[in-house]
Amino acid sequence: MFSRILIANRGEIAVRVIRAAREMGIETVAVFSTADRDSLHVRLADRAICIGPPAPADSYLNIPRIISAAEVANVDAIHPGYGFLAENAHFAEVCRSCNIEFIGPSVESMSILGDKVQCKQLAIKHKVPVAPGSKGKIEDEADAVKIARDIGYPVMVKAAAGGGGRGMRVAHNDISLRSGIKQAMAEAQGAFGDGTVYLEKFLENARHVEVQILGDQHGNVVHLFERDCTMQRRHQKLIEEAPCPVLGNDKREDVCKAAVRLAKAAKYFSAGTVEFLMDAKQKFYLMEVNTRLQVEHPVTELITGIDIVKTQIRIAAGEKLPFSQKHIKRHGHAIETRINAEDPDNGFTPSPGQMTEFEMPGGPGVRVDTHCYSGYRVPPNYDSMIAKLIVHQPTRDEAIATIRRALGEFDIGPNKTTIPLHIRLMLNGSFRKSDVDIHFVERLFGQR
Amino acid sequence: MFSRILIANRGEIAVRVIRAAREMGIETVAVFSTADRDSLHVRLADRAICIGPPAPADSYLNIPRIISAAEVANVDAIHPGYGFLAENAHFAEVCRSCNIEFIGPSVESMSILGDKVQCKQLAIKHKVPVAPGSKGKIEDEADAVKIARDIGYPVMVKAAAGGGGRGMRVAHNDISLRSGIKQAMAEAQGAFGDGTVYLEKFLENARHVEVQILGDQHGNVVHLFERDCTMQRRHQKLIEEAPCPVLGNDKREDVCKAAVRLAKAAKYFSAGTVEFLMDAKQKFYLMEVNTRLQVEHPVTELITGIDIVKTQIRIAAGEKLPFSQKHIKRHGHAIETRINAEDPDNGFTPSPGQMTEFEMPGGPGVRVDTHCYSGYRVPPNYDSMIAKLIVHQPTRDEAIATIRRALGEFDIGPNKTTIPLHIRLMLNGSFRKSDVDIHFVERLFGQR
Amino acid sequence: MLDVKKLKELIKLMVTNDLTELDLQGDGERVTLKRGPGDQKVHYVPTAAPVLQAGEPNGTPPTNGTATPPAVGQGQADQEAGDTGLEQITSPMVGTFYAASSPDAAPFVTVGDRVDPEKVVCIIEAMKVFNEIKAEATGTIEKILVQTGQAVEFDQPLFLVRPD
Amino acid sequence: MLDVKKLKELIKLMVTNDLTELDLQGDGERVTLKRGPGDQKVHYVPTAAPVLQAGEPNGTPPTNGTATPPAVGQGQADQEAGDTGLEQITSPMVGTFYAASSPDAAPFVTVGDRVDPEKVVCIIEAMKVFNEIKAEATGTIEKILVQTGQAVEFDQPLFLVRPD
Repeated sequence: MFSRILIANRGEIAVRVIRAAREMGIETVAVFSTADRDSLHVRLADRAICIGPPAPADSYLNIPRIISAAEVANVDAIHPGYGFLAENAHFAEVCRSCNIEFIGPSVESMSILGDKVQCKQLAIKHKVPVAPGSKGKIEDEADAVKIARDIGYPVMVKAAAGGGGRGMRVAHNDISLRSGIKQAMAEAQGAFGDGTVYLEKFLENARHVEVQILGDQHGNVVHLFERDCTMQRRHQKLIEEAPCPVLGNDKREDVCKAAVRLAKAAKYFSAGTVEFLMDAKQKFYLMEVNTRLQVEHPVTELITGIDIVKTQIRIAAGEKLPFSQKHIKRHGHAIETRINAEDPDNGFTPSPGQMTEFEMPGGPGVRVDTHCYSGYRVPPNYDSMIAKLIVHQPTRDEAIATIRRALGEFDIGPNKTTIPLHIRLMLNGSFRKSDVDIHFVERLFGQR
Repeated sequence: MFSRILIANRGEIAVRVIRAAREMGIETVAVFSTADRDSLHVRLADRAICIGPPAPADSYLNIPRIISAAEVANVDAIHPGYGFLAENAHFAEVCRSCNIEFIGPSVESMSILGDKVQCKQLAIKHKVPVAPGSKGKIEDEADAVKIARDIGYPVMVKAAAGGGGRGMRVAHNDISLRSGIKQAMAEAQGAFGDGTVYLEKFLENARHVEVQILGDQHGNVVHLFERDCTMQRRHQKLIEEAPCPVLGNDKREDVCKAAVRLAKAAKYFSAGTVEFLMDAKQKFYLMEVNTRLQVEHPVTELITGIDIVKTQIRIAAGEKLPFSQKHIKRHGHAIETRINAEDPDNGFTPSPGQMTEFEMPGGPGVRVDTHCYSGYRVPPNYDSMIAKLIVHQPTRDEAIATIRRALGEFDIGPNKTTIPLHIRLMLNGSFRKSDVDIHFVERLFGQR
Repeated sequence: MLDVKKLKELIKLMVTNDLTELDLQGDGERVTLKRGPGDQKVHYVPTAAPVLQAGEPNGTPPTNGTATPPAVGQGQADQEAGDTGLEQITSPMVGTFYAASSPDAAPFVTVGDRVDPEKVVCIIEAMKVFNEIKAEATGTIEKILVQTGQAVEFDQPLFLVRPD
Repeated sequence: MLDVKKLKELIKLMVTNDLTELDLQGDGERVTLKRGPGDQKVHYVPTAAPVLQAGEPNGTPPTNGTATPPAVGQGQADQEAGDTGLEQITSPMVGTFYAASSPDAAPFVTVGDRVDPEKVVCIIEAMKVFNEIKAEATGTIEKILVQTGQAVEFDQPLFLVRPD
């Protein structure tokens, strides 16, 4: 096992990894930008090293600076968290070439699954359900129009290297398809340095359902069941839960097994997530694979009792998975809400600055993952998530009652937060029945 | 179901009951003394009523004032928490005579189990293991000496109405027995208004193991397994855990079944705890029955997934237990530490006053039950517990690692707390092996 | 200029060091500290400082141990008492306030009435018992703060009295 | 100046900390805090301002957005720089500090040396690359704050320079 690791991240996920490492008896080294000097991850780590100014390119995204810190601190491994360098295969390669283990999958798995076109071809080969569309990348517009007419409009143009909604265009006819391809290519080239795009049937009224995967370096892969992340706004997840409230057990087993097949096909190890869209008939369509820890991993931890971060570290150290599929059981229902320092009544404008008040909820069934505390100054330089509230109860109704109660116990100010929005969503009849799709939140805001 | 309840208590347990009620959709009314105006239970309740000055006799122990508040607020029921009036059968009687349900057992159960002599006789009748001793109360000293010689010294003189170590005397010979009886009688008369005492074999090197009971008003009684509360100091529990780390499954079943037999014999309903001493051979001896919610109930909630407070409220409203014995399963290991505002390096002197710093731990496996917050002023008028930290993990070793990590995350000041003591205990080799008895902590302090 | 965090730090210094005064000035660098129990007498000094007045109604219990009045209606009563040197008659218990002995009887007192310590000013009903509340002050009733039938809590101000 | 939000915060601070007076003035930077039931009169006692000095090193980053130096050795460096008008040469990266180009070479600079902005003052090794660090200041080396072989982080003060 490692004796010392560096966490190449900030915020709540840096705190999460430090907690896991500490409980395993592993020393922790935090890195931070000058904007994060007072953050909790700096305070909780055994050692903290300032690596640069606030701009991510000069700090959390700066590979030489992070590697320098790792060498100065003499660590055995680096945990990348999520975001920043977590899905950067080059970073993983640099780490390993410096004899520092990257706590994540192999460079090969990251590369093949990170390219959506290659990933989709692998999926098709292993009978993982995908949306109808182009076999591979789009070579020319005429081809694209032919395929689009074949599968039927609306269709979606997607970037092979894409993610987070960038490089995506919906087209309802030939004209919008032609212009959409040009726009998506340009956007993808600009954002990812790779203008490759492909075509897929656009699914309306779909839900977002994803399967948590864990694999070791000895060829064992298991799933930890699914999460439902249908409650989104502009491709940003707001609420995640497990299990999916509407999914039948047969369909659950099918999709979970499909995810394991894909992971095995990619020789995947570490934690990963296979994301699907699910239509009203509970048919699944592969969306993408996230080759990293997810923000919403705690809901799965709560229903399975498995610590995903500790397992990830054990896998990176070469250990075998300590459980097989048949030992993994689900218990109850878990829901997570992401609390952002944003004003939901004012176009979700960020609300950074010092929180003179920051009191968290507690009591039964409540978990809070945060890097904040009373007096913490939210820097304007990074994403605005300040806390995750996760609850676990025997049933979904009880979980909603608990999260509603816990949301009301937060006392945060003067910053605005998305807590009032979450309280409203918890009281919403459609959400309570889980009669929602991925556009539900946006429609709700459109109506208001 | 009740639509509004009053919580006749303060501190973390008032907060705990308010949280349960809120999640059940029940309105809450807090009562408070002038010393508790800024306490969290006042802030969280739907309504809060000041009932008197700081002295408990004029506020939290004052039945007319509490009943007046209940009538003014028009509540359906009163939850007494623990301590104060929770085991006061007269209070339960007054509540019910005012058409306000007392969330607890019947007056008859409280009376019979609250009298240790009657309780012991009932236990003997139902084959619940008890320590050898006098059949009932001691009539005269000569009798007592005869019994003591019979069962062998050391023996213990105990008050029938006793609790918390008061009215107890250990005797190692005839002389100390004679004087012990006189002292215990006087102390019991003074403390409880009842000088009745009885005699029991004094057990050395025993552990404290107790069984959580839940019964409804329809004759159903189940157990929620045991808790080990061996880590005590002067009869005050410091650390509680479940399951008991050394108990075999056969013995576990025996003692849990015995507890259920006793509860059924007393026609018990609501939550209750049957406390035993366990000797080195895992033989059990009934100590007493607590006819109320315990401070340490969360460890049982975490390993069983059952919310004891909500269940208590449902039982009081006349509902049947929503589960039978065979549905109740144990998962993993839970540990609780009681955090007191006391200076463990200075004779445990209380450390009241304003906490300018109060930051709680969070993350996976951690539950905090507290009525404190950053800026809260700990009043000098009540007991010094400021928080309970409870953790849940698959194994005891992992639970110790988590509680150790979480204890380190507390940031409380300038008040002194027992956190450094708990950290020391978590690192102690004997505790880690659970090679302890109820005098372990005192011996540890004697050595220092 | 000054941010709140700096202020908090200064306040913390005051609290932990039991300072009673701290004066800090800018570029000319000036600090004034005062410490120890000052004059124990409470002055109700009418002042234009909105901070002081707004702060008091939610105030924490004074360090000398006397109980503060309850939150309900307390602010107004405090302020009035503070502004004009009035005394309060507070409720000694939780219950229901009655201004008169029966619905058709005259109230025990009205504004302008003189009271002495033994004068009954109202009834508080608690647990079906009607408790006569005495003025325990000498002076003139200036204001009645609660209405018949209203629930009152311990220490809640009921009347304001102008002492002789 | 003060907005309501800030005012509320101040009031809350007063309430929770039992302050009885708070005087806050604008750009000239002035704070007066009073606590406890003291004499209302404000006294100004000239002192050597220990509170200000002790308070500042732990201060929050200034609101103008400039980066504060790191915690390691920061208090001392700050204080010295502040006290005497010295400038800092800080590390632009994480790495290992070397005062000379090789173990047997003379150090790039020693105390008392004059430097100009282009003068190389040390080497920082990061990822096997030896980076020459320039003074970026003009003046005389007054103090060297780190030793050869020591790990330094971004923005850590390395030298104090007395500007011309």
